Amino acid sequence: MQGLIDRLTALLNDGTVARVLGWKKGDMPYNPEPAIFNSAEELKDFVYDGFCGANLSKMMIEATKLEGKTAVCLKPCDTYSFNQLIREHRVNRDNAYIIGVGCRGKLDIEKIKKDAKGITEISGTELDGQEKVTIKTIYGDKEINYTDALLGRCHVCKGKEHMIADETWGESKDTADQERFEEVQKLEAMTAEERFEFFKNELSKCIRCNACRNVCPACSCRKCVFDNTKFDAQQKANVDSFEEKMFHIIRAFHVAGRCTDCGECSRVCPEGIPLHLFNRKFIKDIDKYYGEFQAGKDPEAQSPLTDFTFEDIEPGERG
Amino acid sequence: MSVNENGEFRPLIVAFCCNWCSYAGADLAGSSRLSYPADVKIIRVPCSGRVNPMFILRAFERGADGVIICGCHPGDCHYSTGNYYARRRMTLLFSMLDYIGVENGRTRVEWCSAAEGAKFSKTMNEFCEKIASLGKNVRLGDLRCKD
Amino acid sequence: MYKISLKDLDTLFREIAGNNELILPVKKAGQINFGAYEEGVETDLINKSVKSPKDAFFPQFETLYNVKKTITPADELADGEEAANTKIRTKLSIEMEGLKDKDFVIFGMRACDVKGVEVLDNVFLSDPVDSFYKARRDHGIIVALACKEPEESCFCTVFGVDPADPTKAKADVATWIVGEDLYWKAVTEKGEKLTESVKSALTDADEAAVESEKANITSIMDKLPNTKLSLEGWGAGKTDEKFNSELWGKIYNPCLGCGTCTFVCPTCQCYDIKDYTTKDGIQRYRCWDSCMYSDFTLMAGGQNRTSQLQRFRQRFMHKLVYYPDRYDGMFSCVGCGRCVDKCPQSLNIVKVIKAFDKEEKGGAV
Amino acid sequence: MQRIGVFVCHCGSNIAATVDVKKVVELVRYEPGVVFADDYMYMCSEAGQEKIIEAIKENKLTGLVICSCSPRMHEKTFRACAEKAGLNPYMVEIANIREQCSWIHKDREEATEKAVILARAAIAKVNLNTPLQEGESPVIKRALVIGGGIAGIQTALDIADAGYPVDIVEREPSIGGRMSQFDKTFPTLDCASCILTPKMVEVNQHPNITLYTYSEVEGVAGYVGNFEVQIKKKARSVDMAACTGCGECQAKCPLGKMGKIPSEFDRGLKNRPAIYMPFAQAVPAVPVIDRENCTYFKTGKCGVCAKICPSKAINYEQEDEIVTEKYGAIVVATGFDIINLDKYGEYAYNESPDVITSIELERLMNAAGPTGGHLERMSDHKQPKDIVFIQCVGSRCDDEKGKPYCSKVCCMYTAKHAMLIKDHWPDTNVTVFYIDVRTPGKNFDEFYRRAVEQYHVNYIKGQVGKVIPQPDGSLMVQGVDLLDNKQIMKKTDMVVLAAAIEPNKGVRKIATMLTASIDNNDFLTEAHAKLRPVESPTAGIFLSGMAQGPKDIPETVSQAGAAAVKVVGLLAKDKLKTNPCTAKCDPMFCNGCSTCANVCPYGAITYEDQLVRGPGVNETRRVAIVNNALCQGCGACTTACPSGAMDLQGFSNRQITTEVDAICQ
Repeated sequence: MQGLIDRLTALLNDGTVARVLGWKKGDMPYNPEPAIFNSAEELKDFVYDGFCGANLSKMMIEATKLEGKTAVCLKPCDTYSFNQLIREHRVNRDNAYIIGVGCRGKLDIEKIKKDAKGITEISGTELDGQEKVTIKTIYGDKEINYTDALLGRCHVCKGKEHMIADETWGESKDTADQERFEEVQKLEAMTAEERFEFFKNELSKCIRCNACRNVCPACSCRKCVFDNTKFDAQQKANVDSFEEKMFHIIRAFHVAGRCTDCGECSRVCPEGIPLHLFNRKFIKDIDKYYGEFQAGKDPEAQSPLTDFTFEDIEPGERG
Repeated sequence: MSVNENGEFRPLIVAFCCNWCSYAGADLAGSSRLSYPADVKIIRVPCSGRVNPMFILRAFERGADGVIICGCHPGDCHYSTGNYYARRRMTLLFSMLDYIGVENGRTRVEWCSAAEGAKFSKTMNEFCEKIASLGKNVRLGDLRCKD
Repeated sequence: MYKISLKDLDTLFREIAGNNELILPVKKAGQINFGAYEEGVETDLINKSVKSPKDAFFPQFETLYNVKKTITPADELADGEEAANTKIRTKLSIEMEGLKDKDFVIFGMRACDVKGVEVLDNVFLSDPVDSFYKARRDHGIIVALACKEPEESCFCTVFGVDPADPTKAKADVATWIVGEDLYWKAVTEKGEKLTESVKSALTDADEAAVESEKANITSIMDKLPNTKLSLEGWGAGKTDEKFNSELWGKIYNPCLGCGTCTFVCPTCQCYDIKDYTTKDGIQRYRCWDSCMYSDFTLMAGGQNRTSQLQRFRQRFMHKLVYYPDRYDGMFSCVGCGRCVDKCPQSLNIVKVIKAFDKEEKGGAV
Repeated sequence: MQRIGVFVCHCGSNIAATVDVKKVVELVRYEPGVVFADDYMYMCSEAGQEKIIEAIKENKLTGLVICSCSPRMHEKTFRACAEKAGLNPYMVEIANIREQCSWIHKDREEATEKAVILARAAIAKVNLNTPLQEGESPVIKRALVIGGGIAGIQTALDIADAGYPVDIVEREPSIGGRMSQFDKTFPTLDCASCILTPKMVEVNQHPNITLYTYSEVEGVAGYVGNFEVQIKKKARSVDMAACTGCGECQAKCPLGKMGKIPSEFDRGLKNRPAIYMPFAQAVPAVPVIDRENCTYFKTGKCGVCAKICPSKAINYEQEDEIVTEKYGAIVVATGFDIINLDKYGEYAYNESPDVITSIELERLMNAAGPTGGHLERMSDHKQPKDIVFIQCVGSRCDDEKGKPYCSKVCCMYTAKHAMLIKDHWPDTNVTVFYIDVRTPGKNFDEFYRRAVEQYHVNYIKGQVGKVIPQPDGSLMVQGVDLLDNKQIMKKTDMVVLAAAIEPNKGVRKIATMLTASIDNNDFLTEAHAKLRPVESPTAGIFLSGMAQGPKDIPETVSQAGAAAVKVVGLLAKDKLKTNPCTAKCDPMFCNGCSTCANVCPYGAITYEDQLVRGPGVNETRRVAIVNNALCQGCGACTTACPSGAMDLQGFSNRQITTEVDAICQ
């Protein structure tokens, strides 16, 4: 990590960049927050470890509006989001200096907390850290395999390549050990009643906090249609019925063909709703009906929903 | 949805028809006196590409039991490409509705030209039958839309 | 003081649910939230619920009243009334939504959550009284539970809450988990009445066992990182000083503007009132709102708070300055730590307090 | 708040017989915004319109809902009526309670209930209507005719004579089309080329007409009054200005003698050289080099034509050229072809050279044709003594093999052929197998009766099941005589098939480029089958000739003239009113993401950096700008826009959702 800080300091000092967008040490061992560092002095609080799961590309929408370049630390999967934002003219590439930071998968604190309460210290989560993470708590010490504490999304890692970067730092690891569409397929194999029960159960937890939407790099609308008075779609009723479904279906639909499957929605959901299952279903369908497509891989590629062929499948047909 | 005095279920069906082909097809069905159930209520839109998935979900939310989108045949769109986009959008939306456990068949897309009054009527008759067999839409309705 | 074996808790719940509606921490789809008791439901009395139990008194969504439009049939018109005159024939009637009129029990609230209800009381029970809230408060019986395993995000002691002794909070019944038993102590008259109705499931117990548990909890709290938080500089009368601080500009940035902190919070009390059009009128309902949302208190002209910085500041100023200003210095944070756990960007009230503390002590932030 | 007037039409008994009109009036009165409701026998009549105007003035109405027939019928009428009373015409909505209600429902109660709901939806929508202003766009005073057959020629001549410049794009090296292949025409038996050739020459010499032969339409952009068309002039390899049309090159082309390249014009009955004019009277009289077959282009050797050309007109280096031209109107006159007969193996068309199509017979009987006008069998060049004509080959067909429609001209040309054969070679035995003989048209039935009565052509009502080539070179025709109810086995020398007509294959591509709709059989669709038969539903596109449906020459010429008049009517205007129901972007919500531009079929959306100011906003943003003249109001952009920044005037998101709500309540 010191190497990264040194490099960032150099970039700030030689004027290549005016500021750095990265992560700042939290007040607990596992809660670093995304932050902007304006000086080498401020960088002393910079941190990059297994808990830096946040995808910083969306914050670049505002950061690249500022004077001068902003250096941003992007993990391989974050770079897909950044490319997609370039495609949609939402970030100014010229004002961005991308450090492709290495990644060996990011940790899910909820998984760690499952059997570790009262945490006081966690070690071994750095990029070059150990296979095992050691957790000290007031109730006793614990140990967990790094790979067992990974975020769900890391099990379907898109690979260790950065899709865009001005320079890279650190080694990456492809942490995929699951079939990307396994969960979707499992649901598809259920009966309609079972699927309905599953989603009802999950979505009944939704508290309409909008964290999924606000963190999503594809949900980059200046004002969401659900906040748009002109559309008359504003709702925050949370009546344990249709509202959440409508919100989540439309949200997934709006990002269909644009969602890079970064998994931020599921990571931030306070109720642990597997929201990526909506997006991944669309991705699976798009792949199947219109040919494989990975949003953010190529900023020039036409999104499948703004494209067509004469021979497209008819709605309702199951290929 | 309503239930008539015989206790028979009468579905509420919203049909989005593009102005150029299917709305004209509906007119032709009318002038040819080719009947279909009064359960079908048509909303005129310029093009099937104008149909936002939000309109469809809104209809279900407010109590519709079935939603059908009619447009020009692929290749015949008055605006040349609108129905191609509609086709992709609806393919994905319908698949999603199926995925979250909504009964297959509550939604449908049919391409119907201005000359196909008979097809329009036949389609609506079939769709009404289908929805009647599926019964009331409970999975997509807002609980506040009770009768 | 009574007790019941943890193994037999279901008997107790069934007993309570037999007489009253029972709300308790339920684990559903992997998450703990307060919910209605049902046969076979999975409960969790050790871990913190995602949302606070404030829904029991102040639900996220509730109907206030319905407006219905009726039209007088032409043949029922009085003499001289013209059939074409739509005005005289249209009648609007308002149907109030019924108030809560049955007792219900909310089991497993923590001391912080009970303190949260106190915060809500100040707002909703002072003039003008919120009749919906009051009816729920009148009929709600709070069975509080001492914290078995406080977590590192907990900092209730900072706000004078004693997680070890719910009798100090405004609970009707206080309970503790000690060993394999749940200890039960009625605190109020309502609590006595409830105890009476479930007595068959309980056995007499000695208070001593609870004392050691209390000491144990207190010592755990002592070890937790956030319980030493200093509230110096916050509270009534600090509006100008804090509002104008430049520090807000430095710390708000990662805030997503989502409502997670607001909606998991036991003390946030803001709501929005909206209309839903029905077949023959409208349904007026209220639902929680969040000061973090861009359309919070949005006026036709596009105001009020237009930037996330302003919204971010509002939330913490409200908790730590405006509320104390209004209610005798009482903070409207109870230190439950839910926002600390759930903020997607790892921002939270603790970090805010620490940042100000550090700055005031001269350190860089 | 709007002040809405609702007017419910009885349409005589068309609506009132099934819908309780009075009850509808009674119920809609209470809808939000409604201040006036009334019914009338015929709302569209002058008296009905007067009633509306009066009500607008008296009640200070700001919006109208007319419950009547389809908006496709009278929306314009009622908008004009509103305008007369000083109301913006776009404050009018129609509830279609005739075509979509009274005409299809029998139960009075049910129909009334539905009429009320449809009215309610329209009222809810009008509540959100805003006055819209029509824009104006200039008209480019030049027309394009696609296709240089008799339809295109006549249309172009009529437009040109009216004083407007017109361009003809013809795919083949010469104009003339199918008619130039014909021998005689029915029912007067004029020589086809005698009447066509002067017109072709006139086209070539007309100062207002520009010819693009051996050219194709490559791309079309724009809209009525302002089309921009790309025309590909295929490389002719001959300098049109230099060539004198002497024909030396054709005569000397070594491939001409080798007989390897079948002549398209002679339907393969004759061969042609690699450099060729399709026929002697070709216009322009300039040959083209068929590069696919030319030895020079294949091997780089030969070059005979260039060597012998006295005017040095041969240019092997010539390249395809794209010409971009602007037009106010476009006429599609792409004509027809006959169907491929591969599926009709029973008639042995592919097996025997003596089974031919009618159009091949035209060539065989044409004095300028492959046999110099001598009717002979292609197998042994002997004159046939017995000829069988088979009608409806692929026409009026129920199955997938053929076409469902009647090709319309076959009965008449077969009578013509039979008569001409009997006239030239009276001892020839001519038999016609037919399903029905259809002769509606001036002097048509008289013509057919002459064939039967005067020339004794043997007409048999019945179909032919099989044609079997015999070892002796003759053909065995197996058929039925339905009138005598007997099987027929007939030996003959030649069989002529009246193959079904179909639209030219290229029309599909052209229709897509023009966004003109085509029907299931690829014929272009009219804006209205009866009332607007020469216009496409797409504004500015007109139809001429067989591209719209089967028709004979007199009909084609009449339609060509009609299309020309429509074009002239359009070009005579200086400006056109544009549809105000266009998309509009709200810069406060726009992300500038370009998604809308990606789906816009008209290229109407561009982006601009704009200073956006509002509560808490003061910055320069990349936002979408809609060009109102280009936008046609399809709304594809509005659905693609995730934030709802893009909306469609007249069909706004809120208007449609409110209709949904009104229907679903």
